[in-house]
Amino acid sequence: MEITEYITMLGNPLTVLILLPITGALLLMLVHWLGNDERREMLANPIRYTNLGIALLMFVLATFIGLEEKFGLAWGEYLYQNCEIGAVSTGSCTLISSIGVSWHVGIDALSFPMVWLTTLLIPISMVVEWDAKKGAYFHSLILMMEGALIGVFVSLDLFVFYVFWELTLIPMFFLILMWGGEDRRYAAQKFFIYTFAASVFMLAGILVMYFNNDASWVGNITGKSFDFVLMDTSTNFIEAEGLRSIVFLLMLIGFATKMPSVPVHTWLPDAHVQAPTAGSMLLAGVMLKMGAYGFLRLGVTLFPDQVIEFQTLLIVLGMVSLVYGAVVCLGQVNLKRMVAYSSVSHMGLIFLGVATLQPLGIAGAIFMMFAHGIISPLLFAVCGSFKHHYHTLEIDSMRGLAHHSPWMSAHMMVGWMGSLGLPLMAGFVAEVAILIAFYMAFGWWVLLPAVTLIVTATYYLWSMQRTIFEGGGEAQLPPTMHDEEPRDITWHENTGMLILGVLAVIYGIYPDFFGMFEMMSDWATLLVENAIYPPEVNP
Amino acid sequence: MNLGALFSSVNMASTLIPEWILLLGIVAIIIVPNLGKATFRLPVPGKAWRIPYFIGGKRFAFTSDPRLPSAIAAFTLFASFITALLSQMGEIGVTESCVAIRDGVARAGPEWCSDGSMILQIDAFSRLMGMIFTAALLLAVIANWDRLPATPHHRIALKTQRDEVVESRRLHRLLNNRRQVDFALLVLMVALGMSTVALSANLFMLFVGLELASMASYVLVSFNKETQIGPEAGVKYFIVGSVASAIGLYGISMLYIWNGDLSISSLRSSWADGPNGMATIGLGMMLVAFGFKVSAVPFHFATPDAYSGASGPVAGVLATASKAMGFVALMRVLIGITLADDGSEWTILIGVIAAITMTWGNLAALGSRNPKRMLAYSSVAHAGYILAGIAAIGALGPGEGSELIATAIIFHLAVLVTFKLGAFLVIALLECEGRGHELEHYHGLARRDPLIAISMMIFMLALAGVPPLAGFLSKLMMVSGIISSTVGDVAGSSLSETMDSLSWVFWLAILIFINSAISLFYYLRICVVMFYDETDRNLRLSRAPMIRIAIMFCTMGAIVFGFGILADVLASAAHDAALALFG
Amino acid sequence: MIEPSWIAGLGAFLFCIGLVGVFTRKNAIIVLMCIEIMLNAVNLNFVAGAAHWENIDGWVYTSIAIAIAAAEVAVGLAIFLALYSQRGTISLDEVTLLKH
Amino acid sequence: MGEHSKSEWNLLLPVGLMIFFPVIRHLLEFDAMESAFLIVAVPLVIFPAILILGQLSKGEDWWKNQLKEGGIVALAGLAITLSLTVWLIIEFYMGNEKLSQFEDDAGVLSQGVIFDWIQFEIFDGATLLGTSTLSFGLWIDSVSLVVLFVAAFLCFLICWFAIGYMNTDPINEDRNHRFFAEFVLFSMGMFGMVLADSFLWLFIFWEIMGLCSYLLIGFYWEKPSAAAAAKKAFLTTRVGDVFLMVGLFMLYDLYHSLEFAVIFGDPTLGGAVHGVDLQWPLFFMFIGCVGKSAQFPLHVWLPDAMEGPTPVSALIHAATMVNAGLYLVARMFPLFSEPHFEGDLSDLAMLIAWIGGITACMAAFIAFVANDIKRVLAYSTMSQLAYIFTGLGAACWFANEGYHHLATVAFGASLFHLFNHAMAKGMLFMASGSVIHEMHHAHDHAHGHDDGDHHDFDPQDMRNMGGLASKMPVTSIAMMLGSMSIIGIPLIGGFWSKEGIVGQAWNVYAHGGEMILFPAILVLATAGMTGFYMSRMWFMTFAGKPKSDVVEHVHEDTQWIKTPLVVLSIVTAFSGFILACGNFVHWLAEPYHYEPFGELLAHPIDAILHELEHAFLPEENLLKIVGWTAILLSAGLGPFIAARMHGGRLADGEEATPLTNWLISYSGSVGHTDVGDLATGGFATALHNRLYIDDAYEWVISRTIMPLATICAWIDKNWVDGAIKGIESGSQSTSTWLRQFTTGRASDYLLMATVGMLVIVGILWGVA
Repeated sequence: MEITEYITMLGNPLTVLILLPITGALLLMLVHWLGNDERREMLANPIRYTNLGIALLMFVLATFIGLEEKFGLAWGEYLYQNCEIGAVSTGSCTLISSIGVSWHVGIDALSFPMVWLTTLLIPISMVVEWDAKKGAYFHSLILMMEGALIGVFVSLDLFVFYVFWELTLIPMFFLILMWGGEDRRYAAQKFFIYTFAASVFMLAGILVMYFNNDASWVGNITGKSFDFVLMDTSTNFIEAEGLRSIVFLLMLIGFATKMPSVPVHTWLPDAHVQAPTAGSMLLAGVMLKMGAYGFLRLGVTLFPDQVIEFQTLLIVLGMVSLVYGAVVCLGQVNLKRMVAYSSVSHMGLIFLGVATLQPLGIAGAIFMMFAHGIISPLLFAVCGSFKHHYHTLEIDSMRGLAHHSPWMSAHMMVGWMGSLGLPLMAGFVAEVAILIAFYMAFGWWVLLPAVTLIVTATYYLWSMQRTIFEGGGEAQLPPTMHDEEPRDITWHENTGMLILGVLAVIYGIYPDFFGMFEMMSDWATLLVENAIYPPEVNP
Repeated sequence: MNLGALFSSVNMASTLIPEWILLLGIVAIIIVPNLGKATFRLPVPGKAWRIPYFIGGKRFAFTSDPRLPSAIAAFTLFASFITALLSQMGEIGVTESCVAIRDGVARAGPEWCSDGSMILQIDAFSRLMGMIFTAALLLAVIANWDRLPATPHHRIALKTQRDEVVESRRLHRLLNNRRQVDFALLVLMVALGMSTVALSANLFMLFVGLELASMASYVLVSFNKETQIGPEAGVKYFIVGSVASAIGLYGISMLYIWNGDLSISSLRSSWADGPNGMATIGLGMMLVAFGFKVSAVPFHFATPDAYSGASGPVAGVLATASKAMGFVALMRVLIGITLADDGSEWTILIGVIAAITMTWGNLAALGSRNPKRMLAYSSVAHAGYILAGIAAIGALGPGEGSELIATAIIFHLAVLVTFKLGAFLVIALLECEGRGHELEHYHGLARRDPLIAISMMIFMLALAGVPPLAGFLSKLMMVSGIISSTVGDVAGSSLSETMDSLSWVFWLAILIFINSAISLFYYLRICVVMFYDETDRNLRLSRAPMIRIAIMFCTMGAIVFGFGILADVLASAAHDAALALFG
Repeated sequence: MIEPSWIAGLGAFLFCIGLVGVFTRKNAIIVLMCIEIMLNAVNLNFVAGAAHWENIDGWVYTSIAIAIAAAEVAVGLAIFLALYSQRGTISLDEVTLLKH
Repeated sequence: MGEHSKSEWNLLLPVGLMIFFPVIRHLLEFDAMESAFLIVAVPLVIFPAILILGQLSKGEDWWKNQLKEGGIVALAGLAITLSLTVWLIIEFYMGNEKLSQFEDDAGVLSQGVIFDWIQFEIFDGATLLGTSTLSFGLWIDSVSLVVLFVAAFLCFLICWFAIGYMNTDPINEDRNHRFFAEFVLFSMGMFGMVLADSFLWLFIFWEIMGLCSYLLIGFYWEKPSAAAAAKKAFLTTRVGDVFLMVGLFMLYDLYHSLEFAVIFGDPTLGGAVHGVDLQWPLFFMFIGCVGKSAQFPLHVWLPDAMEGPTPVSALIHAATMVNAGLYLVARMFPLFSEPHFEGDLSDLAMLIAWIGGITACMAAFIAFVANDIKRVLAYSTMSQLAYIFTGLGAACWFANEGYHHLATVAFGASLFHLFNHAMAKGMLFMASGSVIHEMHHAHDHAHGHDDGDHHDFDPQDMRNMGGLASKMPVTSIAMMLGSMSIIGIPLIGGFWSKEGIVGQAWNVYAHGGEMILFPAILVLATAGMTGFYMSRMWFMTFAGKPKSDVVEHVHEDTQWIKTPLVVLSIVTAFSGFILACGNFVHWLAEPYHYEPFGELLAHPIDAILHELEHAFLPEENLLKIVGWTAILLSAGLGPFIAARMHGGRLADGEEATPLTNWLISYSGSVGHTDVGDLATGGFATALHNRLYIDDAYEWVISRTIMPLATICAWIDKNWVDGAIKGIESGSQSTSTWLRQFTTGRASDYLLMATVGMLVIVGILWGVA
């Protein structure tokens, strides 16, 4: 292992995308910590701007990658890979080669939207919560999370994937614990333990996969490799059908919890309600997508037969999440909790989309990840501004806030409408795609998700009616305001929400903006052609 | 017995060089602090001719320095560690060699390795384990550098002026380097005993090493004899420990009656022909002794008491080096002697003990409010994980899978030194201000000292097995070994068929996962109180630079051995050791 | 000549006495004595083994075991003394500050 | 206002200039079809412009007085769209050479792809079926042109009206930009829906309209009733929309496309699609239509929607958006008329007619007792839309049963009624708005406060009006003409189309569709009921003595309000007749067979006589009887009873214009009936409560989904999450229990160890 090889490793743009924010954040925190009180005071703002600067730089980088590449890749092909398939665990890929762990990164049409979304949401969430207390740490933690999230999306080595998967928990844990609401202690612990507990099952699945992924030529201790591409390209990956099922189910536990799907969703409302605004935005915007991404990347790509075998299970999970989530939303009295459950409901559609095995459904599911990643942060930003400016999220304690906060109300309207699937907003594209495919695959069952859309509309409109509307000529302020003067959102919040709202509309009108839907659709087609119905079967 | 033969050539002498260094250190620590201006007055009348002979008298400044014994011990341990490392890398001495006693003469050299009279075996396994022991003890000594840690937390009420004088004398005595000498001496003896366990190729030899280390550690546990709980912990640990040793020794004696020879190679071949009842009982009794050392249920009860009575570093040593020693002994017996090709007799037994141990440990730790007891219970749980690995080895028989599991166990024992000992060192830091035994004492630690708090958090997360820390990698290797042992020959085209064909060991792996998740609860609680809860105590933590240095080493270790090139190096070394263990 | 098996049987008997003693007696010194009894049982076993196999190992083991037992007594009594100086008792029933 | 209303004409200059927009496009060598997308694009751009400018320059003089808080901008934009529409119509009618590249042999202009929305592959199992694109394009035929013209024309006029109506009310100050922005967005939705070339994009714009409807009904969001009404409107239509969406999915599954060109090009898809396959998709799509056009049983939102500002009611809830449902049914028409599906879809057609009949009658009944002037109009809207549904149902039935010519007539008549009704109802609402506006101002004037606070007085309640004919001559004339058109007074507006609908409904019966009998009777009866409630409204408002002192202060002077009324009055009065004579009905159904106005221009007298004969003396006896019954009921009996109950002469000294005076005199001369007993009867109470349908819905919802939601939330908290919490607390108590074994006594530890040893030895012994 030569030092130079590490330097080439750093030269890979994806590696940079992972390491830059993590090291940057750590350095900034260190710089802040080293100073005395006076220096810290002085450094607070520069550190904040540096954080934002790095985040924006990341966004620019990701955007360049998007502009540069069209992602018209063949199946199993990845861009910016740092090593060849045969060469895993050697050369620039070396990480823990003795057990077959390699630093293997790559990006394709499935991961690029997620990476871009991450780099987009991070600066926005920073801006929305620009005034956070102890911002040097707050923004640094967010930045750190960015690295971990991108790590999840671009790593092609399952060990590294899992490491980043869990690494995302730590900054989020601190964001909730240190900057959260009243009950943050419970929420942070629950969030961490619950998702960790679920992901260890996924790890068990990964390990079984690992032991069936022969890489004896590398000559390490086990003769196996964690490399995903190897698994994907090996002809007889895990021969025993039953074992494949077990692996699939184990991983499903991890992914379903992360997404989250009923009945393993209860960590989400607690985490969301207590998390700071930026935390909720990222939690809903990107972290939930990790589950769906993992499911598509590992579950569907590697175990297409199991997707067919457990189609019913997927549909039941998705359907129950969708319907039950929506109904539970209707019974919520806390605005953020309601929005959190709505995420559960929307994520249910992803399972439905995948279960169709149609490119349209799968592309719809991916677009749902993306669209929800734009819209739900907006929802949580709105909830955050309620909390920030009115100090409460109890729906029934206020009326007519549009009187004092027109901008906030406007954003609420945009977000709520986008989330309930209004056409010409991003969510609708996904819903339509998924449901069309769902009808084509399962026929009349589509009535259930369709009717749920009415429930969705109901709880959204009802909550709007009871918070920003009504109230007569004067707004009815919540008691938590005491005698404080009500005000509208700050310009930071406004900027962040505006960007998200505009993007939601742009992607509703033109889903192909920045090539998004096209690349998702291409990926889904390739998946169906090559994985679900591999060419031997396909006449 | 002629030891001179061991020095007959450079290579021969260097065979046991780390152990010789330990021995020299012990001698040095006995002699050096006693050096003083002692003189012998020549009996010449009228003349005051004095011949200095240095042993005794008013001691020199440096020999009465409280830091001296620790310095000697630390240097000794460090030298031992480095020589072991170098010889392992082939830089000095020999990488593989054996010591045998033939015709009353001790002989050394690779050619004796196949000889039946071999008593010590130098190979990758014993060297690596030796390094683990010395590293752990080295960190403990560094943490004890210039003080005996822990002003007792059960303070004596100072009612009168006289009490105060008495108390100050006590404190003075504490700072006197006599106590330090005792401490350092005991630590070195522990090191020597443990090294002997790792090296021994003979069960009785192993037992002698075990006893040496144990007895020194009994004293170390009760070292805080000024407190109410120190001696109590010592007594309990001592009594339970000696009974366990006695049972184990009885087991060994039964094996002797059965076989007539206690060398491991001889026992192995006899066992392969089929043990009789006496041998089986002997094995069971040895399991009791080693089970106590690794604190397996139901022999773990004294563990939390001993840990909470002992000072932080000592408890850390018990939880890492001492436990590792127990596992070395266990593996020597279970893997070296009794491992059968197709499922050993003890597989189910160890599997059950493992399951109970990890679950009991975790559940007990869950409600513990004393971090030291919590760590003790967590140590029990970790023993359960390793036992599960051993059970899987038993199910697998020798082979690649077993080697992997053994690699994982060795790796785990190695990295345990970083985070478990590190956690105890953080406790030691708090003990400097007489606290650390209540969860409340950790409140607001992040505000008082962020670096220590972050280190503690890293230790906790590593203990829980959160990536990318060392604890994760070790647990992952362990579980992957167990899984590999079960999924290799799984067949069945449907889910239920496959479920039936899965070996029961697979569920041990799942149980490990579930337990990891449970354990996260109490590990995370420490993190939460450090970062979340407020404290009215806004003093800075004690400076104690040496403890901090030791903690930083541990922190670094917990990170670098989890993810990256050093983890790779350590894993390879552990693999070599595992190969050596399997012969 | 006494059969080795008789010696071993005596050893087993002694061992059981010692084992029962350690958890029934409350006085630490007596417990220590019980441990000594157990170790003596071990010695008898080694002697019996040596007699049975007619090799010298057992005798060597016996003598070392005696040394170990002696060391154990020394260490044990020292710890008991420390306990007594602090708590004024060596009854195992009364030293229960550390529990749960 | 009054004095400087004259000087505000100059504000219209930019609006007037916009008329030249098509000219410029033409000079730039674009043709109408190429410019058609601008009809959607221009409002799309103007919407955010008004919103942002308005938010930024709120309260500034140039914005407030020069641009009327965005009103002028909106009007200018709508002028562009109107002029483009007219250009399109002219070119379409003239058969311009350059358009032929867009034309197919069915007389449809289409511009297939303007942009690709989403594109994907379709598989059947492992088989790749091909690539499918959901793209946006334009599709223009006679139906879309009519609806487009109605929309563009009314949008323009009502926007004009709104400048006068909205900007003079202090309650709207500083938020009119929101109104105009949403208004423009709505127009975008409407134009888009009409121009879309696929069912998907039709649906997308359909939903945009729904959003705008929601936003505009909730324009006074601080009023709880408005907020609730907005929600109700959105949700009720959403119910329909969701089913429409499902219908579209089904349709897509059949054709693998939602484009008109594909579906209408070969509805059988080469024999792969059968009529029965289409039953369910079309049924579900029809549910969407029911929701959007406020038909029974999804009609409950429309009366409440009157909470919105009156221009909104005029435009969205009377003239344009509610026609979307009709438009969609009209779009389904080619599927009904496909010969291969003959007989398969006639049940659905009958269902459409039934829904229409039931709604028509029910709404008319409720309108009998409504006192709110806008509610009367709202129920009237429902009723008239129901007429059109009945007509479309009849048309579809004919088409599906193979009576091609009759289908054409019924279809044309329905769309013709759509046109007439839209014009008349738009005007009626504006007139009612005028009344409400002036009543409101008069009330403020009379009671000396102008803060917009009038909860003690409802300016919309007709029981506060009466005798307004002399105060508001223009309004009263407009309202009279509009009412006549809706009632179907011979020769005026709606007469021509309504006659056709009623006649064709009965004609279905004559051709073997016995099931139509019930709706046919209902629509016939409703003709008379329409005569009653429309007349009642007019008489209560304009005739008789003033019923409150506020009336004294009413005067009518805002030019912004009067101009559109005048324009629409003229249109309402004459367009029906002209278009009827111009063979509009046939042209609508089959534009490529008939040349409108050709006959009329060539032989005017013959054409008019032919049409009159056709209307009053049709050859078939059934039509003759039905036609005359309808005329007698609507023009005779209904107004007569209304005049007896609510009519009366004006107060002394008041003089109405000659155009209305005859009617007031008539109402004063027919005597008086007191209906107090009837009005307090059980049926009247039920009507007042809208036949308890709203209550029933509310009851059902509050008894089913709401408790379910509460229960689910409870289950989630206590069971699903409770299980997790249970694990936690269970572990904690297990922990406490386990730790009790660590008693602290060494003897116990040793006992355990001994037991452990025995167990170990035992197990090993047993295994070995």
